[in-house]
Amino acid sequence: MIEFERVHKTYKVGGREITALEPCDLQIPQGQIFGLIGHSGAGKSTLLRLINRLEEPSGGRILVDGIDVTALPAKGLRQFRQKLGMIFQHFNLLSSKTVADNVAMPLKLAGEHTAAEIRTRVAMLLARVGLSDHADKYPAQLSGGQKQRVGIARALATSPKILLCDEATSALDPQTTAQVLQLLNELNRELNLTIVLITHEMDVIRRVCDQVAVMDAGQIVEQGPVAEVFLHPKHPTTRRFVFEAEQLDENEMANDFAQVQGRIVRLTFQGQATYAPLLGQIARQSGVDYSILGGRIDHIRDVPYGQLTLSLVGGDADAALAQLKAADVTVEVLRA
Amino acid sequence: MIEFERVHKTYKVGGREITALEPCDLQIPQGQIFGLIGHSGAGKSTLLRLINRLEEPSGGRILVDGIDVTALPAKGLRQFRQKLGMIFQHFNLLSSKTVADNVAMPLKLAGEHTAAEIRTRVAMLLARVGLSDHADKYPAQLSGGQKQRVGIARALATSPKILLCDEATSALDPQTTAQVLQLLNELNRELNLTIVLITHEMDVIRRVCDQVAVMDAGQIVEQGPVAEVFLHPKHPTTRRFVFEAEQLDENEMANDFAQVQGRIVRLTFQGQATYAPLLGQIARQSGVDYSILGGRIDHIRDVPYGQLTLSLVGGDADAALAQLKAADVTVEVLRA
Amino acid sequence: DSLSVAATAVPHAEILEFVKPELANQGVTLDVKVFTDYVQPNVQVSEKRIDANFFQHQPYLDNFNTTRGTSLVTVAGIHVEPFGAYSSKHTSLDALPERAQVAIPNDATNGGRALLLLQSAGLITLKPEAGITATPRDIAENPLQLRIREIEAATLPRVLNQVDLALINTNYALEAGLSPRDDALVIEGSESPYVNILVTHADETENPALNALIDVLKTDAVRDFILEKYEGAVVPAF
Amino acid sequence: MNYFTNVDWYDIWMATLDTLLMLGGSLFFTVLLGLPLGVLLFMTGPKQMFERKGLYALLSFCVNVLRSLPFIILLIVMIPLTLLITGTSLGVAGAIPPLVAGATPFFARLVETALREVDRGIIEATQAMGASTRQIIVSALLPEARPGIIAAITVTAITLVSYTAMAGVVGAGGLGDLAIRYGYQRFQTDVMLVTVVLLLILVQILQSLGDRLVVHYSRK
Amino acid sequence: MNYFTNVDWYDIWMATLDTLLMLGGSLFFTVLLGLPLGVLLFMTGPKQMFERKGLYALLSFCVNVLRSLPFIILLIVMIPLTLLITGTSLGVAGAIPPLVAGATPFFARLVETALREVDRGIIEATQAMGASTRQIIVSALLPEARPGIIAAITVTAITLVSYTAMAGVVGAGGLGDLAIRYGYQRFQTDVMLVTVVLLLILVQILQSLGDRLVVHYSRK
Ligand SMILES: Nc1ncnc2c1ncn2[C@@H]1O[C@H](COP(=O)(O)OP(=O)(O)OP(=O)(O)O)[C@@H](O)[C@H]1O
Ligand SMILES: Nc1ncnc2c1ncn2[C@@H]1O[C@H](COP(=O)(O)OP(=O)(O)OP(=O)(O)O)[C@@H](O)[C@H]1O
Ligand code: MET
Ligand SMILES: [Mg+2]
Ligand SMILES: [Mg+2]
Repeated sequence: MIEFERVHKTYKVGGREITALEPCDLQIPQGQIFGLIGHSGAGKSTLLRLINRLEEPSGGRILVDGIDVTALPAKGLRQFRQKLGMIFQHFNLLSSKTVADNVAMPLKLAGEHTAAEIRTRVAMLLARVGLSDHADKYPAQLSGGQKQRVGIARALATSPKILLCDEATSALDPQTTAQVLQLLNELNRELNLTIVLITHEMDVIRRVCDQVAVMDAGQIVEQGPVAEVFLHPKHPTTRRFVFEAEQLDENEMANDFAQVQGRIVRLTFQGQATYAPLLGQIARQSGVDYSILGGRIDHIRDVPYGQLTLSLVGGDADAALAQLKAADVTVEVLRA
Repeated sequence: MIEFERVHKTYKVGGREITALEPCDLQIPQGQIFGLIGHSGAGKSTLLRLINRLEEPSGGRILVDGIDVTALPAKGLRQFRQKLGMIFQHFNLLSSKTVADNVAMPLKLAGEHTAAEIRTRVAMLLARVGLSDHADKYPAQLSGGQKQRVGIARALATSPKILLCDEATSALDPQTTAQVLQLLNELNRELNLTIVLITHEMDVIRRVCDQVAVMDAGQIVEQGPVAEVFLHPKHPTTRRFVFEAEQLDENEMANDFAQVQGRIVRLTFQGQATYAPLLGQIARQSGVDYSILGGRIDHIRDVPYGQLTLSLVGGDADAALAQLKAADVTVEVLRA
Repeated sequence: DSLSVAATAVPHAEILEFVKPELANQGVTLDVKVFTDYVQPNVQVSEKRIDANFFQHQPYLDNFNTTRGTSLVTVAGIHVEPFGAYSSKHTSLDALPERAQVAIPNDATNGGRALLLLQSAGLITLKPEAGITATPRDIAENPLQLRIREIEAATLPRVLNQVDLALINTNYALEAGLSPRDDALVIEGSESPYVNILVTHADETENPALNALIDVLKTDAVRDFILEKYEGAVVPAF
Repeated sequence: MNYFTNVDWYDIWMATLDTLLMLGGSLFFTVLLGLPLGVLLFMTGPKQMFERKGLYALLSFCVNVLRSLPFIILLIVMIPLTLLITGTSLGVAGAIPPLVAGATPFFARLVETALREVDRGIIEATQAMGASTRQIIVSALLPEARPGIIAAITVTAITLVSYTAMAGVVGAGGLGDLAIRYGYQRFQTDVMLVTVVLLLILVQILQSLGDRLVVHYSRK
Repeated sequence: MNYFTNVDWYDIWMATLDTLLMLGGSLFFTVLLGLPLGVLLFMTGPKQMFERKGLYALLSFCVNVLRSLPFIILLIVMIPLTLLITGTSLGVAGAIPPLVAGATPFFARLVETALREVDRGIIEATQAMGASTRQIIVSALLPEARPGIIAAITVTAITLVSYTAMAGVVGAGGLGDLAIRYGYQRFQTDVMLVTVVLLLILVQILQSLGDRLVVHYSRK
């Protein structure tokens, strides 16, 4: 359990004070995968770096499993940090060490493993991130994504209790991203690992996160279970955010749909309703003709969901919508 | 027009030779936005860096507008490079210069502008990437996405003819990404700017690219118009790639759909067919019940497309599929 | 028996090396320790880490004993290294113009000695209390308003053509190809008070090995060696 | 003042001036010559941008020649050249050329080291803008290496201060020379103390000035 | 051989040995003492990890004291200490302590500068692993700064070579002393030439060894 109590952070630039994080309260339960999204410069990295005190808070308390991290003395802080893994936005690999030595580093620092144990574990980790062939290269000889995977392997080396990920998959192609997410998912389930994860890829949130918090200008403006926040966003920032991710820019949409006839509605299905053969039935029963203008059918973690924008022409549109609502589908009318 | 003729690149690591790019032929027409995707370590950055000769090719020729870049003497190379802009995967900002000075740098180097002109242009560029407030900060004081935007503004400063982007939006949130892409799109249209763009975000390819090339293990394995490559991928790597991006892992899908009844088909709509009210009509006429199991309706650049996986139960499924095919919908049967 | 003696390379160490075989015949092993500096040899002997030294003249020793409170004693005077004034611009001291530039050694021993030589040549007068370590500050009268410039002794021959007059140790003059007999405008005689001496700690004067050394040094063989080897730059004083 | 019977404050003052003159003059020319030399060493060095084995070997050799000469020998060997440059090989003016000759290669090596630390990506970015070699040096390399170069100047300045002590060989005077001639050779401990304290103050000022500038220009 | 009438090759050989002994001995201890001192200066320095204004000022002052003393004065002032350490203040053994005292603060400053160039992100990553201060130094700072530190050792070694020339003051001999005694004081150009060439060879070897190691350990 990670708890923030009125934590805030300001930087001094020249004479001015810049607030990177407004006073913030937050709870991240043990064993959750917690997503953090928000605009560039919103304060996500700052929040993450406060957890392991790479950044000293300007005020407030941070509790992890009941221990006040902000009050830890040097030694306690070291021990606390050994239980955390961190993946950095800029990788921060040691340029003087090979890939294998970079991954071995936290194990060597912990000093609880024999050389042979370390070798085995490093080999296993490198295999998991697909870098077995690159073990003896130096970071400067790697591609961007390869560097990032070294960072991931390194963060996982000591089997931490909490994993802090700052855009851990931003340099990875979709397939490698999927592998890494699967790895995180497994670790989360098997070891009850708590993961705090910053990302700009909404897919990543959808696939692995339990909860998500949305940040804007140093504040957490919305927070909740992923399906809730993504399918029924409340705060304007969240709405813009989620829509942009879905490429549903509302203005653009209005333009696009100018030449489309009829009513326009957005349907949100969740859970089993998603796979129910509702649309066909409605077409037959109410006689409406519909085109799908946009949307997607997908999963949020393991739960299927669908969000479709339809135009309805002819037939008994009201009856059709009533029938959908009865089947637990959320209906928003975008154009009446 | 950028042309690669049997260009290849090998690195020496220890004693071994590592091939980053196999002999490669490629044409990128003037004024195109050309996407480059592929797994981590596939050789994308290497290919891009060959264009402005940051990497010397191990063999082959690279022609840009008919000029053999690989044969350019130092001075010619400088002049050629001044017409190119480049956004780096790792930003590569000068830590000793402020944001404004970083952006001003290519203008100052070109030496064709007065101080006042430079100031105005820098202010304009910073405004466009949303960093006006951060002009006097140093890169170390910026968030990851802010650094990336400085890199973007810098690359655009001299109004280049060709823009090389190495994951130019990977550190940006979806909304900022959209703004940057819109900017690129405008520049492409207004100034006939050629853009070569590496990305891991398939959305980026879909939104702005004309063509896309898929790389695997140092080779370009597939190349063509985006809609073609994305909707009808041929090479196994491309298929895996595009499906992963659509979260359509074929194995996973097979599992998911085990409890779903009936036939399973994947329909691909393109252009106006996408918005035609086909599905409703078919439901009525052939009497099939269908559930949408997954998929999305979206744009590729400006052309709408849709790709839906349906299960068909009851009714005259064959007639329904025939009708769809007649309406120019591509039908793949995933389970008969 | 063995005897260690600290010495300056030239001529002291060379003279000692010359007598080494003879001493060996008498059963004394001579260990010559070469120093470039003028302080350490005395310090070492006064702390009894070295038996004796051979590099300095009496005025220097007297000064050292007073300022450092040591009680080193002279056991033999061996030779004089006369000091001369040279010029590449003027043929006699009388030709020196006003405000002429005069270079003298910048070390404590030779600087004072050079000033004393200038005084004895009638060019300047020093304050009476200025001893052998006189410095340009101690000049009482300077009728020609000579501009005195202090420069490292071994550099003087090398900058001779840049000054009107340079006061140079004979050994340096000789090694630089000057001929003390012909070129010097004025030179100290062998009656000079600057006889180089063999010095030891007050407790060591009875050391038989040391006395053997003294005897061997004051022989005709050594006299001939000095006269022949140094061609007048070093003059025997026994 | 009772304790400082041997101290002639006017002499001390003149020696301080001489030291400052020698330091200022030689530091100026050392930086003026050593910076380009260091840049050239870096650029032509192994695995660098303009790797030129032959030129690097030549430059490196010249630097090594100057560095292997004991300073006194350098002073003497340079007399003809010094005469040519300043018209005299004596005094402060005569000391500056050999001081510069002694410190320049040393400073150039430090500059070379500082430049090696500049991120390759930044050099690449500058190259990609079509910068000329001169522009890469002026607009990217030097600004990025600035804290390192300032630290190198600080170290060189302080090294020069201790070199000036040897400038007495050509009669240049200065605090170090006073310390040696009066403090050491004439056993005037009070003079030694005063000169050493003044030297220390000078060194402290140089070091903290350097430190402050380094911190000020460190942007990472 | 006709041209080298004054050259006693046995003397030259002994002087070479003396120089190598002094260099080896003093370089070893300089690195041994200077490296931790440099690390301490860096760590406690302004805006650094363990910023301690007072301690930094104290260390910096001590370093500055040693650096502001002219080397000859240092040689002399140190004699009691040297006696305590090596039992003699004469010869090679007597020269090593003052050489170390002269070079250590200088080397420490270079180490401090080299460490300042280490990327902060890397230090942060190491801190985030829960590394102790000692571990941060040993596992991250020193390996990352290795090329810079090797370059610093090279510069220091060559500086020590020229310092050894002054060790004649305590009768330590060596090539530089030979050059001064015969070449400078006795105008024997041939001896000077031979010794200087030998010094140059030594410096060349040190420099190219250093260069090679720097390139070998540069991974950026
Ligand atoms: N300097 C180098 N020395 C050795 N190998 C290198 C070097 N640079 C790149 N490589 C290798 O070449 C291959 C291609 O690298 P490149 O950077 O082009 O990949 P990429 O497609 O851009 O990957 P990513 O998406 O991860 O950035 C990789 O396997 C990488 O390890
Ligand atoms: N050292 C610093 N000095 C001054 N301002 C800083 C510093 N570090 C961060 N900031 C500012 O604090 C704000 C929050 O930065 P942070 O890195 O937390 O953003 P972020 O949400 O991680 O953004 P991104 O998605 O772009 O990485 C930004 O406006 C940034 O400019
Ligand atoms: N050998 C020197 C001379 O006779 C003696 C100097 S006294 C330390 O001039
Ligand atoms: Mg961030
Ligand atoms: Mg890449």
